[in-house]
Amino acid sequence: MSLFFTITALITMASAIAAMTLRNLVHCVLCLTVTFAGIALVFLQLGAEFIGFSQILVYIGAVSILMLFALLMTRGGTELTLKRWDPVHWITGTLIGIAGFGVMSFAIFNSSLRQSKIPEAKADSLHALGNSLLSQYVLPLEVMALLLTVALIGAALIALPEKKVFRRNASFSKNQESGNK
Amino acid sequence: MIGKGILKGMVETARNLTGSFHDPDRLTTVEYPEQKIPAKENARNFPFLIYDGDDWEAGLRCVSCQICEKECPPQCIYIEKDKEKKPDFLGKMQMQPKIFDIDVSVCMGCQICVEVCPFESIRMDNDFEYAGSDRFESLLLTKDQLAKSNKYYHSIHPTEAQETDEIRVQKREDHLAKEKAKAEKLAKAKEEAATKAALSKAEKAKEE
Amino acid sequence: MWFEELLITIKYYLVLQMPGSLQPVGSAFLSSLPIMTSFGGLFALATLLERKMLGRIQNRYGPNRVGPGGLLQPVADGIKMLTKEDIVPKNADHLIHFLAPLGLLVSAMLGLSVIPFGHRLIALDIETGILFFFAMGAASELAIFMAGWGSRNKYALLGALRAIAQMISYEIPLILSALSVLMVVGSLSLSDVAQAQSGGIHTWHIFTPWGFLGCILFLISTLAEINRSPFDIPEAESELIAGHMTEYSGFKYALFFMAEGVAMFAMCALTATLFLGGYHAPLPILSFIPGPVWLFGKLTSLVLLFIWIRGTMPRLRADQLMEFAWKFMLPMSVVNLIAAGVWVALDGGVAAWILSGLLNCVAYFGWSRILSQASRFNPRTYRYAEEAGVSK
Amino acid sequence: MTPSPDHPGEAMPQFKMHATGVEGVTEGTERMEVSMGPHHPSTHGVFRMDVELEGETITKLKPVFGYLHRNHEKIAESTSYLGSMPYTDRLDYFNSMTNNWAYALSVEKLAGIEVPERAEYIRVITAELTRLQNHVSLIGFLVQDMGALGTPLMYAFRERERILDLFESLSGARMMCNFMRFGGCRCDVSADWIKQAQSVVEAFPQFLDEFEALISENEVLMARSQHVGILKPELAIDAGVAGPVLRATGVNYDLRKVDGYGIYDRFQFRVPLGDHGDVYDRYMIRVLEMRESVKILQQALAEIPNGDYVNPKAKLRGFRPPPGEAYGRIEAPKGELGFYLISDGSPKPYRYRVRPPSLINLTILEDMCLGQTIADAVIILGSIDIVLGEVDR
Amino acid sequence: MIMDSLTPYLLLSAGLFCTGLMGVLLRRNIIIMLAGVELMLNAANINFVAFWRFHPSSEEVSGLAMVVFAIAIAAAEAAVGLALAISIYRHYRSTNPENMGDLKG
Repeated sequence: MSLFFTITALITMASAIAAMTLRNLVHCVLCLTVTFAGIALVFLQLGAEFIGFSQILVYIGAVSILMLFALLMTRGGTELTLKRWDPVHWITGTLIGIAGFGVMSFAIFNSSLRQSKIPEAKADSLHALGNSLLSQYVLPLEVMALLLTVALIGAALIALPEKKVFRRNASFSKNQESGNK
Repeated sequence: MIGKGILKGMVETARNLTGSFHDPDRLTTVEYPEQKIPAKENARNFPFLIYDGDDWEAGLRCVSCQICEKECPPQCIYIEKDKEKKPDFLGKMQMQPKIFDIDVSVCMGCQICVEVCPFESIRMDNDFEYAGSDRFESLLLTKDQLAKSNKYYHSIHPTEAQETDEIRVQKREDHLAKEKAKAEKLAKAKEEAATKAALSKAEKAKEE
Repeated sequence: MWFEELLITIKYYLVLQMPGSLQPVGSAFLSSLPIMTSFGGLFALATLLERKMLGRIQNRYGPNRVGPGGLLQPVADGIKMLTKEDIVPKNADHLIHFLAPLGLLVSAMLGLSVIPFGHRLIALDIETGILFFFAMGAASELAIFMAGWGSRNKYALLGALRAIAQMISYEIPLILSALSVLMVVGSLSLSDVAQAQSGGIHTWHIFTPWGFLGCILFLISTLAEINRSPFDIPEAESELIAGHMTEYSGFKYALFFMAEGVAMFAMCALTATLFLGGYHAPLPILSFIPGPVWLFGKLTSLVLLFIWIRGTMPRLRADQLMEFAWKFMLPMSVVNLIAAGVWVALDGGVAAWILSGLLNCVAYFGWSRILSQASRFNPRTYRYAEEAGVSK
Repeated sequence: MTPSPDHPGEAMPQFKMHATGVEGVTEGTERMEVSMGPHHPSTHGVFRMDVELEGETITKLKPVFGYLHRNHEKIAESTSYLGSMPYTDRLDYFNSMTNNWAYALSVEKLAGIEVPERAEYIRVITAELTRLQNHVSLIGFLVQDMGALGTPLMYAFRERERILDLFESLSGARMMCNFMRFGGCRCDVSADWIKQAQSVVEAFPQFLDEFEALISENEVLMARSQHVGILKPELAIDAGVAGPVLRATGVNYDLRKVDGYGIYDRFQFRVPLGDHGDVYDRYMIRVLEMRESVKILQQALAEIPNGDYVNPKAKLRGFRPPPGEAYGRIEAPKGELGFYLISDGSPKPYRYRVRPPSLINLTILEDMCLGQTIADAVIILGSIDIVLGEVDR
Repeated sequence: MIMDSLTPYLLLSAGLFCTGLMGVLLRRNIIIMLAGVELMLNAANINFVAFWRFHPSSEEVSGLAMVVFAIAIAAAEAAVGLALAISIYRHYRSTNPENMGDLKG
C-alpha cells in the first residue's frame, strides 16, 4: 500500500464521517471541504489533473461556500436537533451504512475488476478529454450547459426575496399627509 | 460613458502626485519636532504674568485684584493675597499675590482674563509644548512659572506689547500729571497758607 | 536565458548532493524557497511603496522616520506586529480562528507556484497551471469565511460574507477574460502562454483588441478578487471596521496583510503573464536582461497602478458591486470571448484585428451607453432660488 | 405550523448583543441587530446607531446620543454673559465664528446694542470663511465615508488649513476663536490680514474646480450617493430641518435671505437648490454654496469700511442686560443656529437655550435610512453634517 | 504514489458513499442532507476516475468526461437544492424536513 494514498484515504474518510456526525453545522461543512480536498488529491494521484483542480474549484470554491451561505441564511449555525438523542434512529442508520459498505466490499472483493492491471502513464489526457467533449460528447455537453443555465436562473428565482417597504411609525410621518407646504 | 469620471479623477491624483515633489503649495507638511511654523503674532495659548525689570517678584504687575479669577469661565485661576504690600510702577503701595495658580489642564485659552485685567499684568503666551511627566503638578503653573518678563512679551507679541507699554506710559504720565497737579495744589495751598500766615503775622505785628 | 540556466544548474547541483530518497522533497523545497523569501521581502517593500505613494498622492511625505527615507519602516511594522498581544475572543472557534490566516497565506503562496518567472523557471510546471491558480483562489474564499465565522463577530461575519459573494461573482469575468487568452494560445499551461508572447512587444496579448479589453476586465476583476479599493467593501472601515479581520491582532493580523499582499503579487504576475508578455523583454535585443527582472518590473508597474486607483476612488456598495459584475463585467467578458473566437477563426491578421476590434468597441460603447441611460446615475445641473419673492 | 423550540431556526446564542444593553435577536426572523458606535470609525464622534438589519437592509434605526453631554446650557446660566462666549466655540467646534456670532446677536437683541458697520463686515467675512472651511471639510469627510481612503479629505484639509491660518492670525486660535463680542468683535482686522484673506479667497475657486474634477463626476460617487437617503421637502419642513440639508430638498430657505440679519442684504449671492434631496444633492449644494460664499467674501473684502470694530459703549465687565427675552438666529454652515435668552436683569442669563442645527437635522436620520443598506446609513449620516459637540451639548 | 490495484480506490469510494448515505438518513437538516448527496456523487466520481486510469487504452477518456458532467450537474443540483432550502426556510422558518408536513393528512 502506498503510504501517501493511505494517509489521504484515512483523512478523507475521517473528515467525511465527521462531516456527517458533528453537531455544529458549520463544522460539518468545513469538514466536508476537507473531504472534497482529499478526493481531489486522489484524483491528482490518479493523474487526472484537470478533474482534480476542477474538483477544488467547484466543490471547495463554490459548493461548500454555497452550503455555508445557506446555513447562515437559515440561521443553522448550530443544530440543536441532535439534542434529541434518538439511539434507535442512530443505530439503525449506522447499521444500514455498515451493511451497505459490507455489501459493496463483498462485491468489490469478488469482482473480476480487481485483476485489472495499471497501464503505463496516460499521455496528454487534457487534450484527449477536450477533443472527446467536443466530438463524442458534444450533445451531452450542450445539454449540460443548458441545464446549468436553467439551474442558475431557477436558483436565483427561488431564492429571490420578496420586496418590502420599510416605514417608520413616528410623528413626522403622520403629519406628512396634512402636508403644510 | 462608463469610466470617464474615474479617468478624470485619476489625472487629478496624478497631478497631485507629481505636484507634491515640486510645488510647495501642494506639499504643505511641516515636520514638526525639527521644523516649526513660526507662531502667528496673535497666537494665544495659555496666560502668563508680566513683570517689569529684572526681579520677577518685585516687578510683578499683578496686584491680586482677583477680577480674572472671578471672570474666568472654567475657573482655572486661584489667587491668594499677600499681607505685605509693595510699590507698583507708579510708586503706589499695592497688594500682591501670595499664590497665583493657573491649572492649564482646565484653562481653555479664551483670553477673557486678559481682556478684563485693568493692570495689564496677565497676557497670553504662545508656547504650546506643556507636556510633562507628572499629570498633576506639571500642569498646575504657579506664580514663579507664570512670571515672564516684559521683554519676553515684546518678543512674542510685539504690536500688542507696544500698545500695552503705551497704555502704561500714558497711565504713568496721567499719574505724574495728577501728582504734579496735586503737588502744585498742595504747594499753592501751602503758599497760600504761608502768605496767610505771613499776613496774619504782619497784621498781628501791626496791631502790636 | 543565461540567468535562468544558471539558477536551474545551481538547483540541480544542490539536489544531486542530497541522498536519493530526499531528492524530490529537496527539489520542491529549492523551487519554493526563492518564491517564499522573495515575495515575503517584496511584500514588505510594497507596503512601504504603497504608503509612500499614497502619501504623495495625498500631498504628504508618507513614512520617513525609520531608517533613511523610511526604508526600515516595514521592519518596524513587523516588529510591532510580532510583539503585539495575540487576542482571541472568548467565544471564538479557536481552531478555525487560528487556521484562517494560515489558509489564506498558503493558498496565496501556492498560486505563485505556477507562474513562470523565466524560461523554465517555474516551480510547478503542470499542464493545467491556470486552473491550479484559480483553484487556489477559490480556496482562499474558504479561509476568509473561516476568519469571519470563527471570530464570532457580526462585523467580521458580514465582511466575510461580502468578501465571498464578491469573490465568487468576480471569478466569472476573471476566468472568462483569462479564457480568451487560453483560447488563442490553446493551452492551459502558463509557460506556454508566456512562450506565445516571446517575439517582442508586438506579440504581447495586450496589443490585440481582445487582449486589451480582456486585460482591463481582468484587472478590474483582480481588484475585486483581492479586495482592493474600489472593491474593498469586505473591509470597508467606514462600515464594517475591518471586515473579517476585525477580531485579529498581532501576528495573525500581519499574516492577513501578507496574504493580501502576496495575492496581489500573484494576480499581478498572472496578469503580466497572460497579457503583458510574462518574463519576456519588450524587444528581443533586451533579452540579455534576466526574465525575472522583466516580470518583476511589469508586476511592480501593475502594483503602482493599483495604488494609484486606491488613492483616487471611493468604494462601491455591495449590491452595486454585484450589479457591476453581472451587468457590465459578465457581458463584456462574453463579448470579448467572442472577439477572441473571431481572432482564432481568422487566424490573426488584419481582418481579425478589424473584426474583433470593431466587435469590442461597439460592445463597449453601446453597452455602456445603454447602461448609463438605463441607470439613474448622471451628472446634474442645479437651479438657484429667484432673487425676488423669497418664500418659506 | 410552529417550529419546535429546539430547532435551529430559532436561536443563535452566539449572536446575542453584548455590551450595549440592547436585547438580541428578534424572535424567529433573519433580522440582526447591530450597534454601530459609539466608537465606530464613521459615526463622527461618539454617536451610536442601533440598527436592525435584514440582510444588509435597515429595517429599524435608533439614534442614541448624549455621550458628549457637557451641560452647556446650565453652565451658561451660572456664568456671566461674556463667560459663555468661549463655551459657544465648543458647541460646533468646526464653526466657532458663527457660533460666536449667533450668541452675540441674541445678546445684542436682548440688550439693544448697536453694531458698528466695520464690525458687521468683519463678522460677514469670518462667517463666510467659516462656511468655506466647514463645507470643504464636510465633503472631504463624506467622500472618506464612501471609502476614498483620505485623498479628498487631505486635499480638503489642505485648503481648510489656509483658512484656519487666517483665523489664527486674526483671533489667536485656529478653531476656538472666541472672536465676537457684544457690539462688535474682539480685535480689528489689519490691512495686511485683508490682503491675505483676499489671496486665500481668490485661490479657492481653483481648488474647488480641482476637487470637483477629482470626484464630482466619478461614477462610483454618483452611484453611491444618487437616490440614496432621499428626504422629502414636506418631511424636512415638518421636522424643522434647516441649512443645506433642507435646501437640497428644494426648499428655498436661507436665513441670510429670509432674516436679513447682519448686512447680508448688501451682497449679491444666490441660493442653490437641489431637486432630489439625496446625498449627492447635499454634496453638490455644499459645493455650490462655497462658490457663492466666495462671491460674498470678494465683495465684503473689497468694500470693508473704516471705523470702530466694536461699539465703544458696550460694557465688557459688569454687563447686565435689561430684563426681557431674545432669540437670535443665523444661517450657520450646518443650518439654523439660534440662541434663546431670558434676562432677569442680573449678570447671568435666567434661561439660556441653544437651537442646534445638528441635532434637529439628525432627528430625520431614521426616515432617510429605512430601506437603505447599512453602507448607505454611514454616508447619509455623513451628509447630514453633524458635530456631536453640538448635538449633545 | 499510485496504487497498482484498483481495490483501495473502490473501497474508499464505497466507504464515502455509505458515509454520505448515513448522513442523508440520519441528519434532520436539509442542507446537511444535501451535503450527504454531494458526498455520494463524489464517491461515484472516484470510481469513474479510477476506472479511467486503469483502462488499458490511452485514448479512452469517457471516465473523465463522465466526471466532468457529474461535477457540473452536482453543482447545478447544489445550487437549486440550496435555493430550495432557503426558500423552504423562509416559508416554514425551519430546515428540518420533518416539520414540512403541510401535505400530510
